[in-house]
Amino acid sequence: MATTITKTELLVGKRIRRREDPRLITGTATYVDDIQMPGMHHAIVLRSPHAAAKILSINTRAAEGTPGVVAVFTGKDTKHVGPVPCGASLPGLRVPHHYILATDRVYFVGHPVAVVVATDKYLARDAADKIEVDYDVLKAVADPEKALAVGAPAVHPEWPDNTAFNYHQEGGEVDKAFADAEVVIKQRITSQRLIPTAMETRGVVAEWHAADRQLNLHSSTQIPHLLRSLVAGMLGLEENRVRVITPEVGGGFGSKLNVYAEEALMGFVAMQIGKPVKWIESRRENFLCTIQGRGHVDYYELAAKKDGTILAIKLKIVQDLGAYHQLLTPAIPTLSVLMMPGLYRTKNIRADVVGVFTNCVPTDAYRGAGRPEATHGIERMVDILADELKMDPAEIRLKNFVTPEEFPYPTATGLTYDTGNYAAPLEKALGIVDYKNLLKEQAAARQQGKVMGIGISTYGEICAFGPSPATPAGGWESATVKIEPSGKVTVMTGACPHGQGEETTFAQIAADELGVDIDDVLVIRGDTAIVQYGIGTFGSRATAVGGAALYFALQDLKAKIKKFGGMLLESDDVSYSGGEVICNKTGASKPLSEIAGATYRAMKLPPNTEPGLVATYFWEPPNFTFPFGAHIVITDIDRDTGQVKIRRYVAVDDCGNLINPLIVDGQVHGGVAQGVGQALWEQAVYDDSGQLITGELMDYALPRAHMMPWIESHHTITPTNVNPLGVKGVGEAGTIGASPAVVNSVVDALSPLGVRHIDMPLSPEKIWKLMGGNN
Amino acid sequence: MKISGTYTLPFPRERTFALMQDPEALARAIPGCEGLQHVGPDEYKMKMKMALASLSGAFEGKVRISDSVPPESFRLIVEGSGRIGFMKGEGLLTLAAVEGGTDVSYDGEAQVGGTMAAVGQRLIDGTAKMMIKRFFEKLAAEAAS
Amino acid sequence: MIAQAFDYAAPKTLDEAMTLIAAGAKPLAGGMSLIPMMKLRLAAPEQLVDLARVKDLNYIRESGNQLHIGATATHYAVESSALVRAKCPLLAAAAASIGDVQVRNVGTIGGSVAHADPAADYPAALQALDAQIVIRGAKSERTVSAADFFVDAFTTALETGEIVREIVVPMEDSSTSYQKAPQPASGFALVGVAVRVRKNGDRIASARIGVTGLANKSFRASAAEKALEGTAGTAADVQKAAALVPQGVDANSDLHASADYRKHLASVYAARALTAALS
Amino acid sequence: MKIELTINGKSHSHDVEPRLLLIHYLREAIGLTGPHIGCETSLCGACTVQLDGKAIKSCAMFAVQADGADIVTIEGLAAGGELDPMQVAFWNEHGLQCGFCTPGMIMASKQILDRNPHPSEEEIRHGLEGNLCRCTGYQHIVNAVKAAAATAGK
Repeated sequence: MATTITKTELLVGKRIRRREDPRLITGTATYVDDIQMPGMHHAIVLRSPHAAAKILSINTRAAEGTPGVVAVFTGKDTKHVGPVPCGASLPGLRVPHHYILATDRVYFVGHPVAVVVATDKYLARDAADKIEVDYDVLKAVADPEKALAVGAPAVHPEWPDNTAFNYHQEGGEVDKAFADAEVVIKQRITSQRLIPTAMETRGVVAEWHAADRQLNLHSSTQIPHLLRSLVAGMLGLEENRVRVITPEVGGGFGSKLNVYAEEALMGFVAMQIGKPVKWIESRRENFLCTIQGRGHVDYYELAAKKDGTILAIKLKIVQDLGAYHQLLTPAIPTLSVLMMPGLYRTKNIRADVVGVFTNCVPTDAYRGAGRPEATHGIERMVDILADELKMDPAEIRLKNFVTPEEFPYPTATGLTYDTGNYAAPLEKALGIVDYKNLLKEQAAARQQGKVMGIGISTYGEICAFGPSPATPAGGWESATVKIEPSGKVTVMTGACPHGQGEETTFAQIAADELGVDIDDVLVIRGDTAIVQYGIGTFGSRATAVGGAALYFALQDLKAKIKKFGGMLLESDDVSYSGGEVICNKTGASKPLSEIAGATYRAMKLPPNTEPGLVATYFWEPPNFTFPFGAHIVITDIDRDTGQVKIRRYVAVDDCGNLINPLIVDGQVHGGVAQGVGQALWEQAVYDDSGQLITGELMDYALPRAHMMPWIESHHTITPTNVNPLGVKGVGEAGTIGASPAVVNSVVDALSPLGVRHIDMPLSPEKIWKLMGGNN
Repeated sequence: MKISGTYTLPFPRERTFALMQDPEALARAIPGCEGLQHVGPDEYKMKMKMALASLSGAFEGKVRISDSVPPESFRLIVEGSGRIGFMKGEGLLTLAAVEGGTDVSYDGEAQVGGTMAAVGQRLIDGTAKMMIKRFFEKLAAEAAS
Repeated sequence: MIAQAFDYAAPKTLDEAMTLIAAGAKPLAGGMSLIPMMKLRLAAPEQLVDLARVKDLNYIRESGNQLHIGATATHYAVESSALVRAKCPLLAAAAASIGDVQVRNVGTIGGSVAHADPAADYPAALQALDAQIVIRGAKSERTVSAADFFVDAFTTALETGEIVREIVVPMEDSSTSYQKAPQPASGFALVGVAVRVRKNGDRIASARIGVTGLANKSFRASAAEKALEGTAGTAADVQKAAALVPQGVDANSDLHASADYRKHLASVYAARALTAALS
Repeated sequence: MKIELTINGKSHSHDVEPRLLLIHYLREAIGLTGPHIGCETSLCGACTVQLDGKAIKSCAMFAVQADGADIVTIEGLAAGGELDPMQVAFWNEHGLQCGFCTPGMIMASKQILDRNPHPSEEEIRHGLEGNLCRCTGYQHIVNAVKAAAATAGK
């Protein structure tokens, strides 16, 4: 629970309760669906029920005649609007033109076909039912490996091989390493498609002020500024005539790190009807049309010596892209490639990625984005190697870890790991579970016919996205700090927190640096008309990059405060502490509020002195950060049913310094839940015709309270040297560490039966069959 | 989804085969069918009303018979679409004379799409079985006629 | 998310309600199954008759050796009723395992029974309890046993214009248990088994096993019941009987569980329920 | 149809279409946007409000069904200006992140303690079965309910 703070204490490092919570716990926060405007209209999007079809005709007459309906638009009305953008570039990448409404063909179930606009959403819904679309249904392909087979239906007729790109990356001497290897193991490992399922679906309110040529777009997004730039381009508007306002955002997990057809479409509609228009995605639409995550089929080969030394890793990734590229779709598997060495010393890496079109909704960044897939694969392979060599999984990891003295450590994939002590969290976790006795307990349990597993994962990740050369739209972040004339502090961040708590952590940083009460600090984000250009919140970057930008802005600001304080004190020798500028000679002091007031009234400023106390800093990180950790999961499997019960979940994460451990714990818990969800329950299932058969919460199993184990969250602290706060980022850590820990545990439980690998999700039926089923 | 099974009809094989090609008998037997309209050789337009618990919807579709090998086997394709989704069933029906009648074995695929597929996953298998059962029961009842 | 327009009536008496239902209106009880279907437009009744305000439908009372439960008694009312918990804990257990708290606060026994979802919890218990379903038509009433009431998936003995008015459960001194393997997404039973056993001395005098989720309708596992009756109910007896539960059943299959696995679960959960009841 | 009901202690009367969902009525006619809409299959619980003392999902009920009812939404908990102990517990224990599920989660949590003032961890988790949270992994929510129970016990 939160601790109480006395005013003189530093706040960074304290478990203080969040400043954003009062509006959230009272139900008074404003999410996009809470916005009401005079004359606001409502839009319903009609979507294709088929995964692949030609549109022969669309008859909108009956819908247009429905009371309350003001307009119905189809693809021919919106053809001139720019395509939904793909921000990633790869050599030879095939980019299909992604119209905001389908024109003559649909490519996945849920493809938007028409939009109905009415004065009332009930009427709009009624009218949508009256649109007649005549489809010529075509053969579809939903599985990426089937899509690569000769004779498979072509998702895009112009590219019959369904291949969007081939990507190759290599480091070291892979062939030689394999030739020298004493052991080679191979395994096909899948990382199933997942549905991000932010509890708030997407939504947009667009208002067009024709006289000012001003479009205001309220959107539930993680990237307001990028959205503004890109939507302006799609609609042919000047960038400064588009204002994106991000209200409260009810979760994203990457699914709102995107630019969607509906965001431009609502802008288009508002401009056409001259009235505000609201579109709120239904959960069914969210499942069908918001990006999904993962979708990997991976073929691993690992070369090693008999003593357990990993020599080389080869990986072929078949990435299910879906029918189109959304903002970052093709880039995601390249992050998997970067992450391939994990925490291990191996210098020989070869990766081949084939990006495959399927008649499904696009995949894109979902919590971890490429790194969970890689970590899952590597951590599985290390366990398989341990099994092959009859070595202990902990021992084989400790043997291969990059050691603390090797940092900064250049990897075979071209990264430079910043700082690390990889053995520390593993040893801590092993100590917490009392590993030696646990192994004895397991041996005894097996004697009694019990099925018990111990799973270890030691993950690394790439966070704090990122240096600009490695990030499609710039990897820096911005912060502005203003001291108001009363001395109150306003922070504006270019990041866009939506649950991660930066209204609190940033206020902690600002309060500490400025020596003011945290209640005097207000953090603002998410309105492009108020906040300087920024990149947004994703890739565990908000604090590690945005917080660092804030730190530097605060340093600039403190210099100004000292300068003005010195003027008031008529001294050049001053220092700033505790919210006061103090004359080092006389001990006389001026509080910040007085300095601020004087600075803005500007009565006594020397000539050529700029009034005001504002500082803005755009900080470009010199590198990514590389958090790491060790998760240990103890499972008990029901022999009769195959049901997995997680008896114990121990997470030891090292994300560098902790600004607010309470919030960090929350991030770990939530991340672990999503990783456990992938390991045990979640899976987007498409049938052969491209129908999403887990199309509602009825069939897509999310973790619920009674399904989750207690998570014992611990830390080791190895600060990064990439940013002055020493923080590495923690938003995705839990997700990345969890799935391999759970799967390793279950495979370990079943290892006496010769089981070496199981693909996720680990359904009870799958496990029951591996235990012999009815036989 | 794969569907397969066997149902015994109380008619000789020739009669059974003829019955299963008779649009009027089919119209009576296909659950919810409100009539078949001849549109081509062995092809019919169909109007259907499906009502299952509170689920209800009107479908328009077609019924097609192909690969007929009287009186041994034929292929039956039934498809329909409506506001709540669409469905398609295709299967090979094989007739074998047995004591007291004919065993009709079916082996094929059923496909469901649209909203009803999204919420009805756990029900599709059962519903398909139930509809097939009703189909054969109605056919069997033709004995009286 | 938005239903098609419909007319709505909330009569205070059963006679008024029955008149409207006879004229084609769809009865609405808790609406926990119907309303989500209407929001997705999978169901589009033209008129709803809300039974919630019909006063003489919401009760739980004891009469002689029987428990009478009105159709609009909520799952929560059943689950928390001191009377049901004392006299028919099996029914309380089945009620407590339906959906979630919010659903149990609104959903009703009559609605659930009439809906006849093949994976609903109540039917297993009602089968095991030899319950009677009192059916009310426009003019008359009739009573059908649970075994005869559930006909197929979503198909019951109810004729057009009829509703479930009351569930009657005989109360007898017996040991019971309801064990369920829930589907993780929806909470519906992959398989649920309700058992009721009565011992006479050290022998099982009668055994009732109701099964839901396995097939298109709930049913009584008669072969297993017979195998158990007259035995001492040892672990071996239980295993032998439980193995018979899925025998010959045309089991359902979906993405959450194949037919084979469901059948296996039916045996496992039957054994667990029997063991719990006999212990 | 005309309906009359009490919401957060105030009487309201409106003429509504029978198909108007209670959640839409609360959010749009009354302006109480605390209860949220997170699904259409009544599986997420974000719309949970209290109706005659019982936690219900207001997206699975038509407004006409609530005629005459006494409803409390998240906004009604701190109506007197003082936060409800459950709200305080969620705040202290960091029982929320994006906050979207929180109003429903708090209403469901209150129901747990209304019926069982000293729940075990398992009972708490069971009581939250009808509410999805994608951010917290539920652990801090469980802590919040425990803390609220402990506060009430003092």
